[in-house]
Amino acid sequence: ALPLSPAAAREAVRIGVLKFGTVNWELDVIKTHALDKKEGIDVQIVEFAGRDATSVALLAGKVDVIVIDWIWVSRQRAEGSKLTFVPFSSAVGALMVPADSPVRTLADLKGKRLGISGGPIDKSWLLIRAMGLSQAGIDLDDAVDKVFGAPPLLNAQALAGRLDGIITSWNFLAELEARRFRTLVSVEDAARAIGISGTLPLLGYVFDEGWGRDRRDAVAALVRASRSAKQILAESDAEWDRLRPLVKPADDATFAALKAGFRRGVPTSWGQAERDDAARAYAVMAKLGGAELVGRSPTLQPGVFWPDVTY
Amino acid sequence: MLHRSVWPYIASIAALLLLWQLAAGWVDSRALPTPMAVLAVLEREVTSGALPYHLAVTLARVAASFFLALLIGSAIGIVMGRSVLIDRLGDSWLIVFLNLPALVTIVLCYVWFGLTEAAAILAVTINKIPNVVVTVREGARAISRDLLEMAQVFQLGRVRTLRHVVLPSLGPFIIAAARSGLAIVWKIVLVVELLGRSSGVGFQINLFFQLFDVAGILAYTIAFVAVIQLLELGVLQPLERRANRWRR
Amino acid sequence: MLHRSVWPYIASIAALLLLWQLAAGWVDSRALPTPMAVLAVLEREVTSGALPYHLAVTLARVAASFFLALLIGSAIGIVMGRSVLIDRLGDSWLIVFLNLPALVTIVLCYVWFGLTEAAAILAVTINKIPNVVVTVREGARAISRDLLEMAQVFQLGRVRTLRHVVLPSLGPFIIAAARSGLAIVWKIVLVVELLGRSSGVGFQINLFFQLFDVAGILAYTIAFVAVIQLLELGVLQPLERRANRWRR
Amino acid sequence: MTALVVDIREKRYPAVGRADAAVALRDLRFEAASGELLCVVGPSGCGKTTLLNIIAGLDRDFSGRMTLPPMAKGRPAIGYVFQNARLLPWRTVLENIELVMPPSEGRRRRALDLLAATGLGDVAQVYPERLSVGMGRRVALARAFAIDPQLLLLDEPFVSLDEPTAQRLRLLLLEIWGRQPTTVLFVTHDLREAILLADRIIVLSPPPARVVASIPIALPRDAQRDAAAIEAVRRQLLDELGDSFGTL
Amino acid sequence: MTALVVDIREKRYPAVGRADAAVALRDLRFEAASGELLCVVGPSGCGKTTLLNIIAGLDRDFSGRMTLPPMAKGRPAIGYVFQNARLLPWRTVLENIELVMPPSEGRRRRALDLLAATGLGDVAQVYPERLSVGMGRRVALARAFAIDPQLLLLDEPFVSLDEPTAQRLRLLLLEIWGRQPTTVLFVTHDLREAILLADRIIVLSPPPARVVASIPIALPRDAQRDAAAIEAVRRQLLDELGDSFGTL
Ligand SMILES: Nc1ncnc2c1ncn2[C@@H]1O[C@H](COP(=O)(O)OP(=O)(O)OP(=O)(O)O)[C@@H](O)[C@H]1O
Ligand SMILES: Nc1ncnc2c1ncn2[C@@H]1O[C@H](COP(=O)(O)OP(=O)(O)OP(=O)(O)O)[C@@H](O)[C@H]1O
Ligand SMILES: [Mg+2]
Ligand SMILES: [Mg+2]
Repeated sequence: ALPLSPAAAREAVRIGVLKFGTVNWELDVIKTHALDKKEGIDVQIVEFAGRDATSVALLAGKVDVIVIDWIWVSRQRAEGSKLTFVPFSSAVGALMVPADSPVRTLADLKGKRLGISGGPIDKSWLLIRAMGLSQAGIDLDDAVDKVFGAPPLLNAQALAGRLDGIITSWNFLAELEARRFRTLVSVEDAARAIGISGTLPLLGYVFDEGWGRDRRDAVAALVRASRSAKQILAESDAEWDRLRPLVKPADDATFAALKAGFRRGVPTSWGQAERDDAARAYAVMAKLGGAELVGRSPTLQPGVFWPDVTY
Repeated sequence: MLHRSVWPYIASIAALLLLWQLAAGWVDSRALPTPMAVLAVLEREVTSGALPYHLAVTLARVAASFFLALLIGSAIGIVMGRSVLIDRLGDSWLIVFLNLPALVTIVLCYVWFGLTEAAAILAVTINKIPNVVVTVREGARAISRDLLEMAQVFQLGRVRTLRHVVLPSLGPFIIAAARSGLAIVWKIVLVVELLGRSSGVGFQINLFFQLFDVAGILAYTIAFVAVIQLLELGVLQPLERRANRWRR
Repeated sequence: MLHRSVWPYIASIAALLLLWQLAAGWVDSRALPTPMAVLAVLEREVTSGALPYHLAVTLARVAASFFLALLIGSAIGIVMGRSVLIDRLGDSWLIVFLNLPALVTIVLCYVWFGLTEAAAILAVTINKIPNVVVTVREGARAISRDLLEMAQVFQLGRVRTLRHVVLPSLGPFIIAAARSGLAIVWKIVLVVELLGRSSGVGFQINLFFQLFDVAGILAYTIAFVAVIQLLELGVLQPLERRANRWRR
Repeated sequence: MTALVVDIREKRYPAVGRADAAVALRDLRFEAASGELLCVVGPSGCGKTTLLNIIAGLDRDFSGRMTLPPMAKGRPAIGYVFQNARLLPWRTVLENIELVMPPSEGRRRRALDLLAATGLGDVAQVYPERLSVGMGRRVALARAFAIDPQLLLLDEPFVSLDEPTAQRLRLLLLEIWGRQPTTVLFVTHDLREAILLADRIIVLSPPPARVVASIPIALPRDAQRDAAAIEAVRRQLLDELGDSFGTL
Repeated sequence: MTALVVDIREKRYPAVGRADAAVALRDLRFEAASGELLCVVGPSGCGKTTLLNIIAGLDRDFSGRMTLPPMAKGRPAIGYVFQNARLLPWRTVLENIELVMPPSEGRRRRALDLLAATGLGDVAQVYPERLSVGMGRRVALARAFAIDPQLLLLDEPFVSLDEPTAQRLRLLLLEIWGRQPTTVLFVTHDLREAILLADRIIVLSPPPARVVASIPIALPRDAQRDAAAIEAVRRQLLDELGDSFGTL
């Protein structure tokens, strides 16, 4: 028998998250139900106040895992940081307009004031641009009056009626949805329009390749724990009620929208087809986003996706 | 006397609150909650213990960086203000460090020294020092030559000249650097906490920002401002009065 | 003369570059690229026209807010420094605005006035004014009573007293406020651009930061610092020398 | 006609730090006729400068009353030669003088004439910190003369000047005084000088100062008062007033 | 024994702004024996203060040479009564004096004694800006005496003092000078004072200053020099030197 107690032997996995972010909901479920212990790891949550803070923390070695998109991972690999990715969520953003807006199609947006969170290299924005190009034949980049800004500010602007449309991530959209905004195009639509499956996970747990190679079991355990947590969240409304203080919704409608959005975003499959989709999407976004987005690598770098995990 | 000196303060704070109430009533938006709403949040956060904890952490960081920056910055400022050669040599470095975005220093400190408390404080200090240098340097340039010559003739030596001639002459400049410095340090600490700490007012404020909870942001801001206000009335102003009592 | 005054600058900038190169070689991390790597990015961004465009936008914002803040802040500072009553009345407001996090002002300005240029400049100006006030107020308190009395006896009147007695006395304080003010304004502009503008160095730096491209961040920083350095050598220092030529 | 009524019950400087309050003047009363040239003498620190400041309107914090005759445009033009020169260090000698003069065609001419008359023709473009003490004093004198004052206050204007220069300036004073009706208050420690110039000498007591004697000088002014006559009056005064005037 | 050799070829102040360069001293040579009391007289602005500054070692920017005898510990202790008082405004009168004295048991006692001797016993705790000009001058005098100087430089120390006070201080100077071998350089415009005090009078020319006469005063010192004797010497000097000393 080993001299170490099982608890001490459990591999610690430090995950850097936004305190009120969606990842933390899942991690909270993992911790509450001791899913990590069941899988033989010890998930340690390190909370931050900004998304950028989590990437600084990963690069400074303060955490082992963060949640971010694979385009970023590819770029970092090209620059020499061998990071790698397993899926977390396929929930994406959308382009929303006020319910009574005359805007019906992308082409109607011409000359309108469009809020875009995340800046000119935001993935949702790039995919919707690609859709505009392929379907309506307009480049939104030239056609609309772009307003880049921080997501909370853009939401406030949209609610104040200062924007004709807004592209932002799904968790910020929930509030708009609850306040009589409608979806003009979702990013899933946009992806499908350029021939990519709508359930492609964009966000994932990201960690250093070397770290993962030394802890293959721990990574696998994390993925299993994550999927168990998603299972619980998909099925149990009671679990959501428990989580409510962490979700901090403005009202019940927003809460419902957030719940639905999360459930919609649970990745269902992660195999070669999805990886090929990703490579194609990357090529499209690389063309639109240019070097600003992808740095020196016009194609998806090999090794971006952690090979061990498929489902 | 106490009565006379405290009265205008109370009046002006009351006016500020009134203005706030009116503005909040007028715009009636989530972006500017009423004083009462903020007070409710303040009470909630104080009772939960969150505010005292985060405030204490932030105050400790502010204090440490502030004193370090003031000490080092004043020393460099005096030397640069009194020696033309060192001033020339150091000036371009000063301008570089003065204009380095806080982001750059903070990220570099974090990446090099890890997400540690020391790195955070170092980052703030590096950010703040150049501002102190610039202010104190102007002061050092303006020191009365008459008095320096007196100190030289009477052979006061470096230490006593510093203590009795240079530092008192710098008084107003150091006070200015300290006052606005405290505010700047606090603002940089907010960024430092946003980028890599899991505690502190900056951490909290940014969380509230994600949720667009302006009441929460204001509650924490007010708590900090209240502490500074107390420091002003209880420490800085008496000190300043003492330091200025020689004035005609 | 030119030779003598420019030489130490060149030497010290060379030393700074050398130190940077050594540090970059030593840590060998993406967090600190070498000067050459940054230069390459700089060249790319200049050729593409992106850097000149964003830099110009940012400089315009910095200039507008800087002059507004300096003007309004000096006026308030002089009044507060010379009138005990107004000082008492205004002091708590000053402390509140001094310590209001940039985030709060920026968010409120954007929310009220929309994501517009005017809102951005207003936010920066409001953020910066209290710092100017604090510095200039100390200067106003330290104005020689002898000279003010002279102005009073000889009935110079308000305007000429301001121009010939008050402003020259404030010289070092205003210079200090301007130098460190320029740097602070630039840093606040970065935040303002980050939160709600679609152009400018802050906007770019934030993009680079999202991608963790430190070379890009440094390239833009250096471009701005170079502009400030030129301003220093070409405008501020000659002005300062002129303003100080009366000194013994 | 009475140009000036001084009736001060008490002038007290408040206590500061460990220093006690000081009563500088008590029950000090005198009047001056329009066009009278009054010399004020009294021991060092007795309150002469305090008295002049009160008359100049710089110090209103006393009990009692002080009245100047109302003039067509407000108060009479007052020329004050302070005990220290109080020149604006950042303005040249010429600028310092022009500054107090009402703007007019011949202003520069008149300022230059006055500088020439005070022996400062060469230093019109010099900044005051580069003058010798005696030269600075003469600039202050020229400045006070430049406004054609109705009331001229002089606080030991001729100390730090060599005898020939002092004598020349005394005559200049008499000339300017004779040209238009100017009431002059002249503080001096030099009894010979007082006798040379005064219509009347006012003798103050040690602090708290009051008037101990008011001595009309009966010497005719048309024939210049000569050394022997002055010496005679001086003897007589010393005999009358005891040795409070010393013996040299 | 020679205490001081002054041999200045030229002392020139550089041109600034629109003011020309000024030659203050040219070919100025004299020596002082150890323990000698030398009075320096000369017209206003001729270069007396410039000369004292050079001797005090404050100004090394001249051509020629100036030597003080080497002492056991470096240069001799120099007491300098500047033409303006140069007291530290933020230190009380007593602190100003104690500051220049080497720390020792009886320091405070001695400082208080000196204050009493200069008639300032009451104002030991007062800040200098609250003194009258004459009182400030006396503090400066007490400070120079307090260090038991080997070389004492006095730049018109007794102006702005009433005759009895000045006379008391002259005697105090003689007493201190007699107590230990002190070389004294005494600048004055008052020929009577010079004759009363001096072993020798050095007369300087108008600028650029050089020595035009060096006149030993033969009056015996033991019997106090009385007014009549002084007046006699003065007549004689005036006859010899022409009217460059005026007539009063
Ligand atoms: N601002 C002040 N605060 C406190 N005390 C003062 C102030 N100014 C003057 N005094 C005191 O008042 C008295 C009179 O001072 P004042 O300057 O009027 O004397 P004075 O007659 O002009 O002397 P002097 O001949 O030396 O110039 C002095 O004892 C001085 O210490
Ligand atoms: N810092 C300076 N820069 C330029 N010129 C100066 C400076 N100091 C003095 N001078 C000039 O040098 C000359 C001599 O000045 P100094 O002060 O030595 O005269 P002084 O004999 O002491 O006169 P006073 O009796 O008036 O005190 C003057 O003409 C003066 O204008
Ligand atoms: Mg006086
Ligand atoms: Mg002099």
